[in-house]
Amino acid sequence: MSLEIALPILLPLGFGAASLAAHRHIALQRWLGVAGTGALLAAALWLLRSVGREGIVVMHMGDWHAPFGITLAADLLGASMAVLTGLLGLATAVYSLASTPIGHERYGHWPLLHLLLAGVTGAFLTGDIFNLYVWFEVMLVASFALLTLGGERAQMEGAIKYVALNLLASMLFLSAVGITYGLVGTLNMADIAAKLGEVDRPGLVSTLAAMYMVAFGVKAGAFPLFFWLPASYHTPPVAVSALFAGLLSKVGVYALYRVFTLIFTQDVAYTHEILLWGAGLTMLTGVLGALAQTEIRRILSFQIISSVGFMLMGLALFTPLAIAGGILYTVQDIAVKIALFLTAGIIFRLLGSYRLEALGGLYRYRPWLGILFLIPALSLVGLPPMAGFIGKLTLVRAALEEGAWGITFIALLTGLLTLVSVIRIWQQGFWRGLPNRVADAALLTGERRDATLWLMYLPVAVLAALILAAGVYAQPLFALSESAAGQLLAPQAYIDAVLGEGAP
Amino acid sequence: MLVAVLAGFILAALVPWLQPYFGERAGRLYALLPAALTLYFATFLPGVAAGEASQAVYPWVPGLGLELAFYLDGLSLLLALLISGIGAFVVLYAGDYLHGDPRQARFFVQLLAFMASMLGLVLSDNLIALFIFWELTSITSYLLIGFDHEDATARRAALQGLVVTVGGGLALLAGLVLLGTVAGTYTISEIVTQGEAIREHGHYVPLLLLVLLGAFTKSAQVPFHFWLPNAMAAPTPVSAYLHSATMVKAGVYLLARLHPALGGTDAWIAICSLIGGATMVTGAYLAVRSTGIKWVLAYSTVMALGTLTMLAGVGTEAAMVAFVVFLLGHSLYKGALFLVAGGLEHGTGTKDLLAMGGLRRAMPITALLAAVSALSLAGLPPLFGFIGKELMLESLLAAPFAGVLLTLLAVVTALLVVAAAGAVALRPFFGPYRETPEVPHEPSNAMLAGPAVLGLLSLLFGLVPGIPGDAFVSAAAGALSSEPVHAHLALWHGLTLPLGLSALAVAGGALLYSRWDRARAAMRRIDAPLYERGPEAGYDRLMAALSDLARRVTPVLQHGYLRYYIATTVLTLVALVGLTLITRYEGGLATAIDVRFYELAIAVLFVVATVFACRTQSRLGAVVSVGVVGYAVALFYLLFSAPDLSITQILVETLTVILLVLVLFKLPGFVSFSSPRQRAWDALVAGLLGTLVTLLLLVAVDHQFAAPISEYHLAESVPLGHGRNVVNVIIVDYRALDTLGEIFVVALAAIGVYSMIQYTRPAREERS
Amino acid sequence: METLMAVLVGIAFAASLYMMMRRSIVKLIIGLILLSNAANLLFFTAGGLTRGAPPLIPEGAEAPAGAVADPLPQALILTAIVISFGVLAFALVLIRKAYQVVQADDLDQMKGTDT
Amino acid sequence: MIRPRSLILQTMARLLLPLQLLFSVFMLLRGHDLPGGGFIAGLVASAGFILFLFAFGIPATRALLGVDPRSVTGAGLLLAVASALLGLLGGDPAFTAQWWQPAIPLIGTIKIGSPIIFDVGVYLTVIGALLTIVVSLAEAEE
Repeated sequence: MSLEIALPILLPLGFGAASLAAHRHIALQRWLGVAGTGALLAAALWLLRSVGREGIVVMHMGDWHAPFGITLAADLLGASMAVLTGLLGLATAVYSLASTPIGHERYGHWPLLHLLLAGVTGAFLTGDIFNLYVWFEVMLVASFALLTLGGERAQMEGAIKYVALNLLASMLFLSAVGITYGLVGTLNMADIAAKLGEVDRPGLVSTLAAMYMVAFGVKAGAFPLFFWLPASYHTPPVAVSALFAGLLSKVGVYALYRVFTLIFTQDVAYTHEILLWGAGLTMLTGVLGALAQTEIRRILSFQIISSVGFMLMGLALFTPLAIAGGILYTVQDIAVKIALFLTAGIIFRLLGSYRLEALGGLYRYRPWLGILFLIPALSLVGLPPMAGFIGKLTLVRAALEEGAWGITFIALLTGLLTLVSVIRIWQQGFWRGLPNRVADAALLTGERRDATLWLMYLPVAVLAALILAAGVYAQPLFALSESAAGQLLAPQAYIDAVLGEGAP
Repeated sequence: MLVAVLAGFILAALVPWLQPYFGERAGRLYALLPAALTLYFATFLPGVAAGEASQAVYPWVPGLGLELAFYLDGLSLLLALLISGIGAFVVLYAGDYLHGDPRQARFFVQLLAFMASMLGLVLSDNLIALFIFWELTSITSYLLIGFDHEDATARRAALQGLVVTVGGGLALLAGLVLLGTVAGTYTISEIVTQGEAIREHGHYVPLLLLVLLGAFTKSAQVPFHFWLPNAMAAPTPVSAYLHSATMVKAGVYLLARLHPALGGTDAWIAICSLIGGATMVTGAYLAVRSTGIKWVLAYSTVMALGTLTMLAGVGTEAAMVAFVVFLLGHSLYKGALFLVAGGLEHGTGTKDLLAMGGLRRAMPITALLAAVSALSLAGLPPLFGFIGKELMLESLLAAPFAGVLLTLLAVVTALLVVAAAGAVALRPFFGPYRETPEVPHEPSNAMLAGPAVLGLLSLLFGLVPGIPGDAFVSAAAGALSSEPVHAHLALWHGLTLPLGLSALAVAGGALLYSRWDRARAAMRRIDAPLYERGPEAGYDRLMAALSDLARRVTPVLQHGYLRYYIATTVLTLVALVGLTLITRYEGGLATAIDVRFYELAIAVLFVVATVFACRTQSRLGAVVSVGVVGYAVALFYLLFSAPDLSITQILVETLTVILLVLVLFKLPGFVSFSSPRQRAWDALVAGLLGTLVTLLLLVAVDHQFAAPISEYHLAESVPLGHGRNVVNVIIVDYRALDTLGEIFVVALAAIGVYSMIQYTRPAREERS
Repeated sequence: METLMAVLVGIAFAASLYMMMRRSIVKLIIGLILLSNAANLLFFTAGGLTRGAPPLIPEGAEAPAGAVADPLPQALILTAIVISFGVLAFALVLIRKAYQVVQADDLDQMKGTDT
Repeated sequence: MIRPRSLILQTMARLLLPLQLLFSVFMLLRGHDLPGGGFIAGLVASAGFILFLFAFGIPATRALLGVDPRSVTGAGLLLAVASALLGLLGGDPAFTAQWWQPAIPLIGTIKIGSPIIFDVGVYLTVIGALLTIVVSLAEAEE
């Protein structure tokens, strides 16, 4: 009995339902928002501790033993991702207290927030491929609703692309699950892995693998399937953008990591080669997109894509060090992206714009904000002493050990171009003097006070501190990633844990 | 040793809290730290002179081969002393230079962090740790160069320096990781012992090129030299620090450090000596050509860096000794000259040499200090710079590769440098007095302390070269080669060829200085076209091309047309899945046709309704045909034993039609926007997907590798599930979690619909 | 029958995709509805087709008499139908709202967020 | 769309609503053994309300419902989550079915289990969600 694996899913579901039931009481919903995300973080930490001590934690829902019911299974990767979900949920919830317009709160911001998190943790912790589809949809519909909350034109335009392309991907995923069931008559991922492992038909299995690759590739925002992401991520309120940026595409990446380490490992030379090409092209197109933008949130949206390339690079190289690097990179990137978006929100609060041309004077008046921006920005570029450097170093080392010169070159080049693209925010927004056209800089210069601003600073400061700490004192995170990679590359342990010792 | 490195970072972190307490006097307080560090490192001198090396290892990320390993031998001690020693004066100086500036705290944070990074760099015995400190110096110097950040020039210069050094740094990272992989260890002191194995490894050439690229960008070698003079935008203490002792020396330090591991091959010798030589001449030429005092100094730094690179390339024992002596000499005089330049700027309000003149009366001490250090720069006896230059010439004459050419370059350089030194030391102080924006005055004692001590050392070491010689020159040079070195430094070597060449250079230089104004004009006429196509223009063009490329490529991909997004996604699917299926699948397709008449009838209905839905121009027609498709699907469900599905499908389809009717009639009627050609293309893409799906399904139904798990569900539904409708038992019991997710989806959709309809956000509503 | 069904599913996928690639948002929604039906039908076919034997267990019996249809795909498709319904209801209202704020049915006028 | 409030429609709706609600409860309860279940039942019940809505308009429907459909959705979801938690209370995994078979006079033995409670949660959620959607759409049309 491992209660801790069910809680990260059931808690946000429960809090979401309660917030919905309390739709008239905004103050109550706010409390539920912070308490619920806090509880989620606590439960996820508990889960991570259990996984760290006892290995893979499993719960057979409804007491139906695998593969007959739905089994939740958490390895280090799943549990760590759940912890991050909790952390970012809490960060966003606190930030939302100060930043979300009251109307958004009245029309469902809080229940949507909880349910989005529930979908994300569900996806991270389920051991069942169809159940994964269900959590994808929970997450997706919650994100649809959050994306459109507010009803502005840009939101609608972005949402149409987001909805259409994600729905297409969902249907591909569903079709792939159907074909999988037709072939092996089971849905439990460990059971699928065990049964496909006995099938000696690499061509057929690779075909199936390609279907999952495309479906999850859309969700992850990989080249050339990412279009929905830059079209929509910059349109909702910044707390929501931050949550999307931090978590949503990572669920797609996680799903790729899961199926391409557990299930589709028969023809690695073929499938992972495709992934490697995808990784390189994703990095380059993402960073070029970022270079073409002049608005903070759009720059960051394209950077999400470029980062996904690095995560895929780890998976594609498929060595213990590479996967560890990919996981490490993913973990820090989640915190980095959300911190950057939240910082962008503070900038917006201070200056009323996201457009680089309308910014300035931030470093003069808000040096601490500058530091809070620089820490995640440098981590994004992969410069020491931030956590992103450790991730990039691990990936580069893994690639060079494999003799993968091409991807190393692309990764390093992308690093440089990333620097050029994010440093522009610094040069223009922070270093440049206050431009004349700023309508109202009273808040920036401190002539006007804002009593809730600290609620926006607090989560950013905590995240920045974590990113810095994880870079300077890198051993715990590296060891965690290494162990998580070890688990992924030894799938038999996962299969045994889910199906029981001596399972087929 | 860890404490020594970290102390700077810790103090930097404390500055924001210390500054309010100590205010204007804070600089003097902070200077105590580097001063203490200098003393601390000085305690290692006897041991190092005796050939010992100190080591300290602290684990960091063992799995990555990353540890905080420190190694103190002659070379690192020399640099550590320079960094902390000059650092103390610079910090002291900065407190007065930035007198009354509200950004003082910020400046000290950055400066101290920079100093600590630099110390970490030269002390690291681990390649990765070295790289970390290397990048930290790039970041902190970026912040320092851009200190006057509201000035566009400063921002541009800072960015340029950052991009060039970080870009090179990335190459270096790859090179170092490759080196670590080849050597099997990241510990530098172990790597340098296995030079032979590394040089014979197949990856030697790429890793050498990558490491050199990193070192050359950092040390401003041609063609990356342009960022360094532009970095003059920094406040003077920074320039002094960056250019004299530190950041730019990081590159040549790395060359020296890795020389035993990588050096000595033809590639190494050729690349380093030629690039170094070219940089040396270029730097000297540009120094003479410039009129801003800091620019002259910056280009002469480029010259020095080129010289050092060249000496590292030559790689003989004599060259190594020359390397160490030249490095030390340069740090002393260049640090002093930058501080003098800062004093001049501070005292007169201008940086332009041509605007100054006759200042010796108003600023006699400054004039004296400038003269001492400039003599060392010019390489005149009895200053330490002279010894370095003589050793260099001597070693070049004996160089194994292109010795004549290098010697020639060195003599030309020496000539040019004499003229440049004259421009710095004579021009502002002699000749007719000129009005300057501020009434000239001597800088404060804190600002004079640095140049005074450094100038004194230049003189002392020149007169008694045995002091540095015995203390660390031998030890430092020994670290560069694999064998112990015994350096004997002397002012007088007798009447040798180098001395003759020096004399020639000095005479030529003096002549050039006397015709300086005319020479500059001639230079400008000659090299104007070069400027338009030089490396800096190349950098600008590259950055512009990059933006241009991004702006061109991105709209091609992210163009905003949903239909092409969908088409791209589908074509990707068809390509990946279809090609995999065609090229790799071996097996048959299900072809058994066993169809009942009524099934065929429903199938026909399904197809007709589907096609009609696509072709109709009427909304109502479309709604009805979509409904018919849905009901046909429900009939299939019913025929193939799925009553629950059938009922659900009928109810859902009915509701969908109701919603469609509610919504669609608010919208305009169907319009065909697309051209026939567009439609044909779309139909082709759609047809490809349809074919792929059909093929996939035919393959799938032809294979069943395992019995479905639902046998268990059927068997246990009544005994354990207490229900006879197995589908329902699955939904509410076996797989209740799916259903829980499902109802949350429905609820979420309801929330979304509700908010979209009911809530329109008033423009610019802000939370009160 | 599986062969015929595979062809039908292919046609449905092609038709839905064709509709999704129209410029009109109204046609987009028709395409999405067709798509979800097509995917469900694909799942149904891949799970195996059985005529006239629903997975119900007669009163008093412990197990079904004889071979019955596989209940698991049915349960999954049921879930998928409901999920698709929720999503489509949302999408439907989304295009309505989009039409309201953009005042056009043309997707080509809704690309302001990309470039 | 909601204009034509014909007498026939109104009469039909008035008659059909109780029947449909009754039928929906029937479908809900028999779902475990025969085709039906919470979702189908929820759809049937919603259809009754939707018909009523078309016949009598929004205010009358709201008055009939008495509660905001969003609250019904929330309650249904909470019930479903609670039934999942029942298993956890007993020390079993979440969703573990708990069955009781009390004998009730006149009716006989009936079986009540957490899966059925769960199905009721589904039922309520579906009604709440559908009515939320349809009522808001209808409101927007007016």
